[in-house]
Amino acid sequence: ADKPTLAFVVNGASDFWKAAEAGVKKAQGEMPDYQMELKYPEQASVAVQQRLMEDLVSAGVKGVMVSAVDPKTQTDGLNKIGSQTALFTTDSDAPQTNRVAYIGSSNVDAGLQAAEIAKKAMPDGGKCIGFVGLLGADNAKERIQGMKDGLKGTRIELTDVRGDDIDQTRAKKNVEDALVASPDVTCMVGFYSYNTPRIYEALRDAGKLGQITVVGFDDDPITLGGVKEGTIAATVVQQPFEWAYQGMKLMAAYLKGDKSGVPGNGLIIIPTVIIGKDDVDKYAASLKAMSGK
Amino acid sequence: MIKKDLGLLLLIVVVGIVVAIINPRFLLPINLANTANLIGLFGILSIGQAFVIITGGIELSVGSLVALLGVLFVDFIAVQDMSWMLALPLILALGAVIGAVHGWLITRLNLQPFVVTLCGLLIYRGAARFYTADGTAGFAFGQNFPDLEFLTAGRFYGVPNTFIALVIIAVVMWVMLHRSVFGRYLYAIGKNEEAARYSGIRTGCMVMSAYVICGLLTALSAIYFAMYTRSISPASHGQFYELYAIAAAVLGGFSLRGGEGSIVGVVLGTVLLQELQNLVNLLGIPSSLNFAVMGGVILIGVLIDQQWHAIRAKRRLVSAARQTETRHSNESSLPVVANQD
Amino acid sequence: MIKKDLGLLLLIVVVGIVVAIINPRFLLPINLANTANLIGLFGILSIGQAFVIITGGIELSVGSLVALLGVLFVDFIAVQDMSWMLALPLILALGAVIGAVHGWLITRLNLQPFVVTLCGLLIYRGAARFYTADGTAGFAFGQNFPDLEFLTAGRFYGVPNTFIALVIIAVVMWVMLHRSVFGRYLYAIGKNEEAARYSGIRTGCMVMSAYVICGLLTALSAIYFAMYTRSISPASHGQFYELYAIAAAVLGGFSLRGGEGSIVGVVLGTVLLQELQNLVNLLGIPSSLNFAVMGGVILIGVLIDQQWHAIRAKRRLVSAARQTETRHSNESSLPVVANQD
Amino acid sequence: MNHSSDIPSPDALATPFLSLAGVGKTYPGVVALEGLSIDIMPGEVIGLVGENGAGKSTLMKILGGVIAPDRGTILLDGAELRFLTVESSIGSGIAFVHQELNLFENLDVAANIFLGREPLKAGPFKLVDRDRLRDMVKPLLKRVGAHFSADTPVASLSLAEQQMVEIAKALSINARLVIFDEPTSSLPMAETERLLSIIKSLKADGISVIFISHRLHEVERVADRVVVLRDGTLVGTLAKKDIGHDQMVKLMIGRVLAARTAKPQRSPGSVALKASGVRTEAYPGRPVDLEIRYGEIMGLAGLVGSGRTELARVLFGIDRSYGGAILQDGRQIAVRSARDAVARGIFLVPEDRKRNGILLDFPIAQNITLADLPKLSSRFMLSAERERAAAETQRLRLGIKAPSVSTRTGTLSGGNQQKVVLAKWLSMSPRVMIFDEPTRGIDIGAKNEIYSLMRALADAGVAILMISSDMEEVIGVSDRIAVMHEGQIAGILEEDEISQESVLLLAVGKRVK
Ligand SMILES: Nc1ncnc2c1ncn2[C@@H]1O[C@H](COP(=O)(O)OP(=O)(O)OP(=O)(O)O)[C@@H](O)[C@H]1O
Ligand SMILES: Nc1ncnc2c1ncn2[C@@H]1O[C@H](COP(=O)(O)OP(=O)(O)OP(=O)(O)O)[C@@H](O)[C@H]1O
Ligand SMILES: O[C@@H]1[C@@H](O)[C@H](O)OC[C@H]1O
Ligand SMILES: [Mg+2]
Ligand SMILES: [Mg+2]
Repeated sequence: ADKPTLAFVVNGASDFWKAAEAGVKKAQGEMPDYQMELKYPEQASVAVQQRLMEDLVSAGVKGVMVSAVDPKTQTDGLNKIGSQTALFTTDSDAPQTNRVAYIGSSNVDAGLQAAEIAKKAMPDGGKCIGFVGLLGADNAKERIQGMKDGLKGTRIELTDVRGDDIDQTRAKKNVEDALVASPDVTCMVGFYSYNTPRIYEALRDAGKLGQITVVGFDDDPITLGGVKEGTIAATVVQQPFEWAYQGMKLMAAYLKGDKSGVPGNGLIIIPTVIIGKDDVDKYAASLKAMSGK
Repeated sequence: MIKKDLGLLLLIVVVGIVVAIINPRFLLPINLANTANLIGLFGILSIGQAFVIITGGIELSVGSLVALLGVLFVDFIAVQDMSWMLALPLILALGAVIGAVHGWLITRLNLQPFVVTLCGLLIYRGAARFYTADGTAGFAFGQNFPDLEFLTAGRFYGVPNTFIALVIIAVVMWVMLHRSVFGRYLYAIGKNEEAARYSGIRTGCMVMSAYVICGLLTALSAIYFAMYTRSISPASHGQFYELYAIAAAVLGGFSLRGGEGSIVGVVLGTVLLQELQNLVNLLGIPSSLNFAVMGGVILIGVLIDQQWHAIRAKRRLVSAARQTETRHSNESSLPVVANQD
Repeated sequence: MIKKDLGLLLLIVVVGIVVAIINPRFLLPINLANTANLIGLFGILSIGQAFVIITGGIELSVGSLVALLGVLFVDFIAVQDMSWMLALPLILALGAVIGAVHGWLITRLNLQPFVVTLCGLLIYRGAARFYTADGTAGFAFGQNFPDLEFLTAGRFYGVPNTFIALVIIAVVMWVMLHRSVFGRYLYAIGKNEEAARYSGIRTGCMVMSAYVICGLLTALSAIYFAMYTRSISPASHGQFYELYAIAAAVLGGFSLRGGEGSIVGVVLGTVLLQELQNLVNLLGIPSSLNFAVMGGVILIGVLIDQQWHAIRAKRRLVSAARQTETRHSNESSLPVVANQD
Repeated sequence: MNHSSDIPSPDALATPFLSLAGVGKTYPGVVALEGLSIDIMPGEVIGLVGENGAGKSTLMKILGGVIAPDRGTILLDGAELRFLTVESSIGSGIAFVHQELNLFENLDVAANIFLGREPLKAGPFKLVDRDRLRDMVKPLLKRVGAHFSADTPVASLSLAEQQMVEIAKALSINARLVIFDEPTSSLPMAETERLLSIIKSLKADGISVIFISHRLHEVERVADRVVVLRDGTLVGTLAKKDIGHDQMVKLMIGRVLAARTAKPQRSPGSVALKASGVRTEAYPGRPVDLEIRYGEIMGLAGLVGSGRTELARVLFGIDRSYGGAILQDGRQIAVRSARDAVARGIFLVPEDRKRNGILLDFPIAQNITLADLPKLSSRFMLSAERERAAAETQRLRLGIKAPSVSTRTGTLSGGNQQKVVLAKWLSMSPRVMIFDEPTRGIDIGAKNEIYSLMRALADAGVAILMISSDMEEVIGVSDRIAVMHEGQIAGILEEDEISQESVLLLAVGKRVK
């Protein structure tokens, strides 16, 4: 019964992590001599997440892969976990800690890719407004910064990003209000997985679908539907399934003493991908295959 | 009462004018309609809360219920393929039952409303998250329910149907609270439950009804909210909505001690809160200040109200004193006359 | 009172034994120390809340204050390069001042505690988010404050210093609440404020002190929390902590109507809540159920307490009936004797 | 200013230690006190009487530092007291037993008595010296004749016992002046006697007393001087030799009251309500048997805590009964809630008016109609007109003194508030009416009105049970008297057996021959 346990700790409850859950499951299937689980903190806050990890360590977990809520400043807490288990990071890195490796995307790159989508869809320039859950979160900041960098020198401008604290009602109302407040807006960016579907719905309600360029992140079904329909220009998808699947296998190997999978710089970047109209079907099929549904 | 409501209305209009001057787009029909829509959603929730507050109680589980019932509704029709004509009454009934359980715990087992509904707040959110295994409940792309969508998210001559629903509900509830025997009983219970019981009123039953009404209206607005966002992450959906509802009631003149407040007041309170949210976005105020603006305005509103009352009371006192003083000096000759008798 | 506390202690021990049997790692020193650390953090917060609840008030802004004061503290020492020996008293003073303002609004301007602190909840979180422009306040890599860290996050013979702090504070506050004149006044005010005033107690001053104590203890725990997480995203840091604190007090036998409860009770309430959180994580219960477990246990605890009282009252009644009947039959001869006199 | 003050009193040469000059207080719409002047001599017992709302409590609250006067001066030993607070008033040696009970149910008796004046342990921490506190409380409790101990929680005391705690509290202050504002309003006979002797012993110690009461006979017995207030003005002072019931009444209400011994117009009818072996929560081991007949006023007398209120609460369905049966018109009925009782025409006028009788914040009309709303509404919709009309009828019938039926009930005087409670029930054809201390704190004029109302009801065929601790009232009003002792009916006195002595004997558990 005492199989070594590996835990995948996410930063907050969101459908985004369902793919990672599938990845954990697949890895578990291939490695029955480990116990693998994915853990959601009750809230997206440092204190709650830190407590969860400490309890897991008490419960005897051997390896932790974490999407830290606020990696920059969680250094000490993460080091504490890292000193008692094999610690890996995912989703956003914490390079200053004693973590073994980071496996995930580069959020700055993802922002750059969002800029690519915008440039392609609006060769004559335009005015963008962004929407995001937690304005203060690292991944949000990096994506926004990446996009701004990518848009430098073009006639496209990201003028404002509105936050909603992961309240979907506010997320949608923010889009509605933006349409009123900035009649000249020509493009909208949904930085978090649920922002793009809210943009899609608000535009549909306002009869503006197709008139405003939508740049998306992640692969919410509505987002993918909109891309396929042509009303969303394209979306930048991350690969949480791969993070989890490859990550768990890597961690298991590492604990067995096989450190060959860890690169010298400790970074295993699983690139984000732009999914446009033509790629949707293939991508959706692969999602389905991964989740085993 | 009516004066208080007028004051609130005035505040709403003044704020509206100021915002419209700074950004005239505030008055665009589309903006008004969008805001009216949310007034509808939150207004229904707040009226439910008001019924409980009138009895001197409180219902803290509202936000979690919006999440739980929303998740169930979406799951029933989007995943379980239940007809929405069946799912809708089912969810409403569930809301009523939960309200009844709260009322039962409070009136029969004598638990404190704050405690019961605080536990509800925790339990229902947990249940909602467990139900979706911390995932999201939402519709698939292109999944459509035209009738339901018209009712919940549609417009009628440009007026959102949710707002129309609020108006209808407000009128019905106004009659119920201000013109029916039931409403009178609720006020009596809120003012002095024991005296109400000694007058032969079935106080337990009445208080229970208030919680049932709250559960019912919360369920209705949960459905509306679900159809508005069309996707629900139970970890965060509806979080703090109980505070919105309580804040609307307090702004509208309700006392948390019970026995005070009017339906017009709570609706106006909701209008003000939504106007403020709209203003933050329209005037380009940082989103982070959203809550602070709300808190600040409630505090100022309550303070003005309180000061206004205090000043009026003081003025009454001073004028009373002056009156008696003149009477006093007029009368001062009288005893002399009386003595001469 | 003491019996109630014993019941709670029993519950804590039983739950502990069950968990230890299922997962013996529960009893590992490291796990106990981790849990004790959090008991320290939340316990200090809850004792502060308890002082306010005893007066019949409530302090809802606690969670937001933990965020705001935490942000300021970290910013002062990590960014502004202030000495922590200066920043610490400064933050404590700020907490006290905020408490005093709440107390002032409540006692002098007669605003309801629920309303004042609800506005506080909204305003302080907004302020915290605005201060960091919705970013995070945290220490840079390698930024160390050995003394401060020892005091706030260190251990003494394996016992977390935060827990030691809690014990010291609890003892001081116990004396204050249960043995001093001040505490007695607070109980009196919580039960009947007007009568307390008629007894010559300066009720306004006392209630204000309760809010100041709450502000002070909240500030202290805000510093501890900040040093525990070492990073603060003001949008979510400390969210719902007011509910934790209130729940601990309610579990510990406090009545939200005021005038009831003990320091031992609130500390035990905190212990139980943290034990439950620990249990959810240790037994591999889905985290989504964390809140639900907490809510369920509070509800069950309150119910048992209520039922237990009801049963005891009934039993007392039955035994009283038996006693008086025997006494009666013994006495029945007496009047005859009296008559013969 | 008036004739009686012109007569020099024997003590005229002694200097007053406390004098009030031109003290006045105005509330919005009401002049509670016009400029009032009184001197208080050391060791003097002043009886303060006047109708409800005459301003007695207002005057005392000013002395107690609870409210501030608008005008006038207060001199203590010749020095002016300004900005009197509760603390400074106590500091000046003024002790105050308030009309409304001011106790803390969550604290024990000792804590209540010395609240605000706890003996402290040495040291800077203001810790309560609990042993000393207990020692200080014991003799006080003995002095007021309490049977409960210093560490009894006040929550478990009856109203009368609580009043004893209040008195002990006043005695605990090393006072030069003790103010009793209606201390006997819920004290039964024996305890009242004890209080009167306490007052005498205070006087013997040179302590002054102000004694406010609507029980004029008590005033007559202890007062050295009676001061009469009417509408906030001092209308007369009676020197010791002039003190008499009728003189006081005449000054209070401006006329002499006709004797109020209205006799029943009819002989009692059949048994309306019968308690058969009913057991109450306070005395579950003591079954009560009692019959009340139509057309009679059955008095219910007894000592403090003898269980009368508890019995009334069971009959009215507020408390559950712990055995036995209640029969109406010979048939057993189930009274599980006040609603059941009300539906059967059994009504209760409760002891604690402000808590159980009325809604202070409601207008008069809404209080009057509260129990009868279903009848005054059509399809559960209120009819403001019918409500108003019904309330107005009752207001005129009972002579409730108020500008209109939309006046807030809380602004009425005690007597008029009590009439509002009566009006609530009278509008809906009572069969059995239970009055629990119906004239508690009510002035003599209003008292008489209530007595005649009760008699009129009985004559109209209503069965009446009147619980009262006022000996005069029980004997003067009742047709028969049941006396309770420790939870049981010790005996029932028929009309010809009624006397003060027989009631007292039964009340203390002795048998009447
Ligand atoms: N807080 C208040 N606000 C307004 N009016 C008041 C207030 N307190 C007392 N009054 C009014 O002042 C007048 C005098 O009241 P007071 O209580 O002194 O009468 P009282 O002589 O003690 O009567 P009772 O015999 O009923 O106790 C009454 O008309 C009363 O209604
Ligand atoms: N809340 C209570 N808890 C415990 N005992 C109580 C309570 N209230 C009353 N009692 C007890 O019940 C007994 C009967 O009280 P009850 O009030 O019925 O007496 P009563 O004859 O009406 O006297 P009173 O003159 O005080 O109204 C007393 O012994 C009293 O101490
Ligand atoms: O961290 C997640 C982010 O990467 C995704 O884009 O949106 C949901 C968040 O929880
Ligand atoms: Mg009085
Ligand atoms: Mg009684």
